[in-house]
Parts: sequence; C-alpha cells; structure tokens
Amino acid sequence: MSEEMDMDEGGTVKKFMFVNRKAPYGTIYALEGLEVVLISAAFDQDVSLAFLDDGVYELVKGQNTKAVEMKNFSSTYRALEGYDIEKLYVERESLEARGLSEGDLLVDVQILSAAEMGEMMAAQDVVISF
Amino acid sequence: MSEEMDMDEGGTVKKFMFVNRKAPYGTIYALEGLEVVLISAAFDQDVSLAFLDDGVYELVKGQNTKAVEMKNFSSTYRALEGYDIEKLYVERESLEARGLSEGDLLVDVQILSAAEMGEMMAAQDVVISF
Amino acid sequence: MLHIINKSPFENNSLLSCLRVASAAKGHAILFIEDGVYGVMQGTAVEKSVRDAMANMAVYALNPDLEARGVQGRVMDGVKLVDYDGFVDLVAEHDNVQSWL
Amino acid sequence: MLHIINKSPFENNSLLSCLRVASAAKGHAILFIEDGVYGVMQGTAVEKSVRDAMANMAVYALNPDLEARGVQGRVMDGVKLVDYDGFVDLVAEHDNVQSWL
Amino acid sequence: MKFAIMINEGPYTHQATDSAYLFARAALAKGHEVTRVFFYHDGVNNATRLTVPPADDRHIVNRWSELAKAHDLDLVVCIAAAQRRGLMDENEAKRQGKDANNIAPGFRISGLGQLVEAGIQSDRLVVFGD
Amino acid sequence: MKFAIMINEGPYTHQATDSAYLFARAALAKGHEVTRVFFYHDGVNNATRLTVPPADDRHIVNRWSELAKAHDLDLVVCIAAAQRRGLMDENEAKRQGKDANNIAPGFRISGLGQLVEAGIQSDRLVVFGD
Repeated sequence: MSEEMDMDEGGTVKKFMFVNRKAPYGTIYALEGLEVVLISAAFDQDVSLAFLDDGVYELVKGQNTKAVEMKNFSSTYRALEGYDIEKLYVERESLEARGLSEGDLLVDVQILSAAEMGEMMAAQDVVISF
Repeated sequence: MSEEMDMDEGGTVKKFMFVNRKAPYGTIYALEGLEVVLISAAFDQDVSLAFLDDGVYELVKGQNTKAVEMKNFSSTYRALEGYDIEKLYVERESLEARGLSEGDLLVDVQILSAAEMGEMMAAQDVVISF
Repeated sequence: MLHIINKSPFENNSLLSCLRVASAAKGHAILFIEDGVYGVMQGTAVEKSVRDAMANMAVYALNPDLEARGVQGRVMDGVKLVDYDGFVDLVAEHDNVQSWL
Repeated sequence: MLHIINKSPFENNSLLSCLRVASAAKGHAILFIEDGVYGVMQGTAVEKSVRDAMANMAVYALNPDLEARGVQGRVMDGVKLVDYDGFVDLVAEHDNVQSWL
Repeated sequence: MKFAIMINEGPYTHQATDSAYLFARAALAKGHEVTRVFFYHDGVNNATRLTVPPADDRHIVNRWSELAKAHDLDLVVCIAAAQRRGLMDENEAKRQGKDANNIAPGFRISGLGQLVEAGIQSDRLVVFGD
Repeated sequence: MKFAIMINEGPYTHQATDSAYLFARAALAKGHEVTRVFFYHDGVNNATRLTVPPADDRHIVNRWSELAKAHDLDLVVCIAAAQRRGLMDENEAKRQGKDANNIAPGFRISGLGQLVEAGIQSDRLVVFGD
C-alpha cells in the first residue's frame, strides 16, 4: 500500500525533528519511530533526530536480541547515513546519568548540552515524538 | 457472558492484594483494576487494596469528569464497603510527596508507612497489579 | 515553543527532562494536560522545580483535566488555566509544539 | 517475596518505589526484566540506590534482556544473572510475586 | 490555521485519543482546519468498528467517525502499524487472505508518508500519545 | 507447580507478552503446569487473528495459539476489556449485531472471574504488563 504522495510540495523545505526518548525493545516506539524517519527521507526535508533520556539506549553498541526472539533493529541507525539523514543529536546529560559515553554508541553523533538541545528543538518547524 | 465459576473451591481462602499505583483517567488501569476488585468480592477471599504512588490519586475527593467527557468512576470506591471490601491501605510517603492528607480522600483508609506496606505485601498469597 | 506534558511527574521523568532542556532560555512555554496536571499542584515534591522554571517560562494547565482529577483548587499561583479552546489558541500562538511522551 | 521491575529507573519511579517499600526488611528479592535491566548497570545515577538495597535484598537480572540491550557487560557486581529457566525457578522459590507495573 | 494531529494510543486505554478528539473539535469550532488525523502505534486501534463500550461511557470510535463525516476529516491509519495489530479494511483483508475486516467508517488505511506530508502541509502538528 | 499468567499489554507494542510467552514456554519445559493465561487491559489485543507482522519478525498471536495447542493451555480473554477494544468471537458478534469477528484459534472469551479463579487455583500468579 505504498501510495506515496507527490514529493513535490512546491519546494517547501521544513525542519523536521524526530525526538527519541524511549528505550528499545521494552516498547515498540523506538522501532516504529525509526520507520517514520526512513520514510521522511523521501520527502527532501531538513530532517534531524534527537536522542535524550532513555532514547540514548537505542544507539548502544552490541545489541543481541536472539534470546528474547525479537527483531534487532539497531543496525538501521547505521543505515541512516545512506538516506542522507546525518543530523543525530544526543544530549550529554542523558548519557552521563546512564554511565554512557560517545564511544558506547554505534553511530557518529553530535553531543549537545541540555540547553543546546532546547535551542535546537525551538528552531524546528515540526517536532514528532513517539 | 457472565459464566461465573463455581464459587465453592473447597473452602480455600487466599489473601489477595490488588495494588493500585496509577492515576485515574490518564490511563484505564485504575478503572479496569476496580472492575477486577468488584468481581473478586464474589469469591469469598481475603481481599485488600493497596494504594501507593499515583494510585493515591484514585481516591481524591471532588473528581468531575464532565469536561473531559469520560466516566467518573470515583464513587465506586465508596461502594466497596457494600461488597465487604474494607481493607484499603494507603502509603503515607506517597500521600506526602503529593501534598495530600487523609482528609483529601473520599473513603476511610488505613495509612501505612512504606515499611508496613512492604510487610503487608509480603504476607499475601496473590498480588495483582495493573 | 510550546511543550506539552501529559504524564505525572511522580511517575515519569518527562517533566524534569523538559525543564532541563527548555527552562534555561526565554521563549518556551509549558502546557500540562492529562495526568501531567498533577505537576502544577501546590505542596508537592516537584513544586519547587516548576516554580523555578516559571522565572523563564509561561506555565499553563488544562482545566478539564484538573477538574476530572479533583485538583483544580490546589493549583500553584501563576499557572494559567485553559480549556480546550485555550489549548487550541496556545498551539496556534506558538511557532511549534513538542509533546514529551 | 519476589519483586519484578520491568521499567527503566531513569524514566519511571517503579524501582525507587519498590526499594522504598521492600528494602527495609529481609526476605525480599528483586528481578529486573525488560527495560528494567538498565537499573543494574554500573556507573549510573541509580547505582547507589540499588547497591544499598543489596544489603538486604537478593538482586537478579534477566540476561536475555541485558543482551538485547547491549548492556550485559556493564552489570554491577553482586547481581545474579538468570535466563527464562531461572526466572521460572525464582517465581517457584518465592512464596509470592509482585510486578511493579 | 491548518492543524494536523497524530494519535499514538488506542481507545479507552489511554486518554490520548480523548484529548485529541476534544482538541480537534475545539479547533474546528473556532474555524481552524484539521487537515489530517494520523493514527500510529496503538493509535490504529481507534479505527475498529467492533468495539462495544459500556452503555454509560463515550463511544470513542463512533465519535471519530461522526466528526469525520461532519467536517470531511481525513482519518488515516498507518498500514504498517495496522498490520502488526490486526486492523484491516476489505481490500487489505483480500490481499492478505484474511476472512474478516474491521475498519470503521470514515477511516482509511495508507502509508507513513501521509504523516510526513501532513507535517509539511499543515501549520502545526500536535502529537497525542503516551 | 501450577502457574497462572496475566498479560496486560498488546502484541508488539510492549514486551510484556513476549516475556510472558518465554516464561510460559520455559515453565512448561521444566514440567510445571500453566493453569491459565488471562489477557486483560490491552492484553486482549493478543487474541486477534488479523495481525500480519513483517515476515522477518515473530508472529506473536500464532505463537500463543500454537503453544496452547501443544500444551492444551487455557487462553482466556476478558470479555469486558475485549468489548471496549473490538475483540469478539462469532457468538459475541452475533449477540452484538456485528458483521465480523476476529478471535484467533485457541483463545476463548470469558469473564473476569476467571482471573480470580486462576489466582485461587494456582500456586503462583505472575503479572506481565506496563
């Protein structure tokens, strides 16, 4: 049912931010959120992803879902670059509270302070959270 | 479809505790939890209810759901006595963190400390949470 | 920017995360709805955090949700109450909206 | 009594509530499953609370959930890892079970 | 002004769909346009015609259908989320070889692109979820 | 030992039903008895035969049906919770005047008393939810 719309919106380019604040696997929000992100790539908008709170766990290396018998979708974050989705922002305070650092993450990200994250959000046209 | 079971279980009486930790209206857990409690009254078991964390909000007086167009089920807590469900335990720490006191509640309850609540839980045969 | 908080701050971290991110700068507002409205009550463990944030942020709460929960008489000073009409106006007046789910 | 925690302690208050209620007395154990397993990682903001509770409580975590989340190498000392078989055994060994939903 | 609405939770379980409905109704009454309501995650469960809520409670699904009819609203149910959860229209049931379908009047099933499109074409996108 | 299981969340959305399934399978493999699996709240959504999950993912509903068949499990769906959410079997559809039904093989619809009964008749009741 991939009746995608006409991609030409008269050249409108909006700033879309997808806000990820939930851990993977415990609930489906991270997985289904990623599905929206991938679709958004087809619309030639200015797309960014924010990871804060438990959303930073989505990016942790070494996920292995064999024993829980669920689909491991963590490699999809690595594929985002191929869709020209390269603005991945991670909040520093969220990493620190969880004992994580940039080296624990499976993709290159830009680390922002809480205040910088707030400015980034305020500069968006559309903020979608899951 | 009220094919209720045979109520006579050879005289088995178990201690059932229903644990309420969620606020009313934002989610349905409090309302559907109460429906289980009412049914349990038919089984002649030793039933008690624990209210802690946001579950204490279920018992706050003066709920008026007219403008949200939802069903106000708070009066059902008052009806529990008629079902011989009289053991209602509320944790003191949960009330205090929310700026509430016993006088704000719409039914008579027994106030327990956190440690007393823990002992009460440990003494149960079946603990059902929502 | 309008931030919408719909979860109790005693159960969930979304209010404190929102304040951490948004309260440092001017221009952010918060609207409390659904179970989020417990965050604007007087005398609670989170009252000080919300009061501090009010130095920079406008704070609103959805009155129908306060009434449903029986807490409309316990709202902190300085919190502006709105109904669904006012909710619509707040969304229209701010350039963008974020729900802290 | 076995307490089951299935929510991240950074998002939700259920772990701290469980510890408040259950950690004062002997005889309580905790099993961390699903997103709850983030509660047994080293170096986090909740590590001290969990470590303090371990004075009185046995602490277990479901290894399949740790592995799914890539955090099985970061578990605090003293936490015992179990698989689903071990989960079943824990339920059988304790007189009753409470899930902190 | 043009509003788009995203709903992430199912009926009765979470207040999200109630809040979204009352918001949409108020926006329409004030003369705003609601360009699309997009149902995602468990939000797709709002689109089943098989609910039978208690007689003294609101009928969430019918309420959406009626609002859609009165205001020619576009109620879009995400196909991928719907497939995971067992929501389908007649065409989709045929395609999948299923013997039943359950979509209520006024809802249509389509792709995730419809959400991104709604974000582009509306002045504001408001997310209601958990 | 006799275990009863309660499941409060729907398939894919929350890990609760995955955990419950893997727990039940492990208990059966160890020679324990699973006296009943009771689906409540959004858990009733596990009982629809209309799901079509992605081909590379687990099929949660079928997995329950198959486990029930292999071990003669009693999978009970709460009637009140099912009515609110649009789950019904053929009899219930007739009674309610609905033109479709959606219950999967191996599940049966019954009253809340079945949960209390399961608590009385089993040695342990384990709740999986959100």
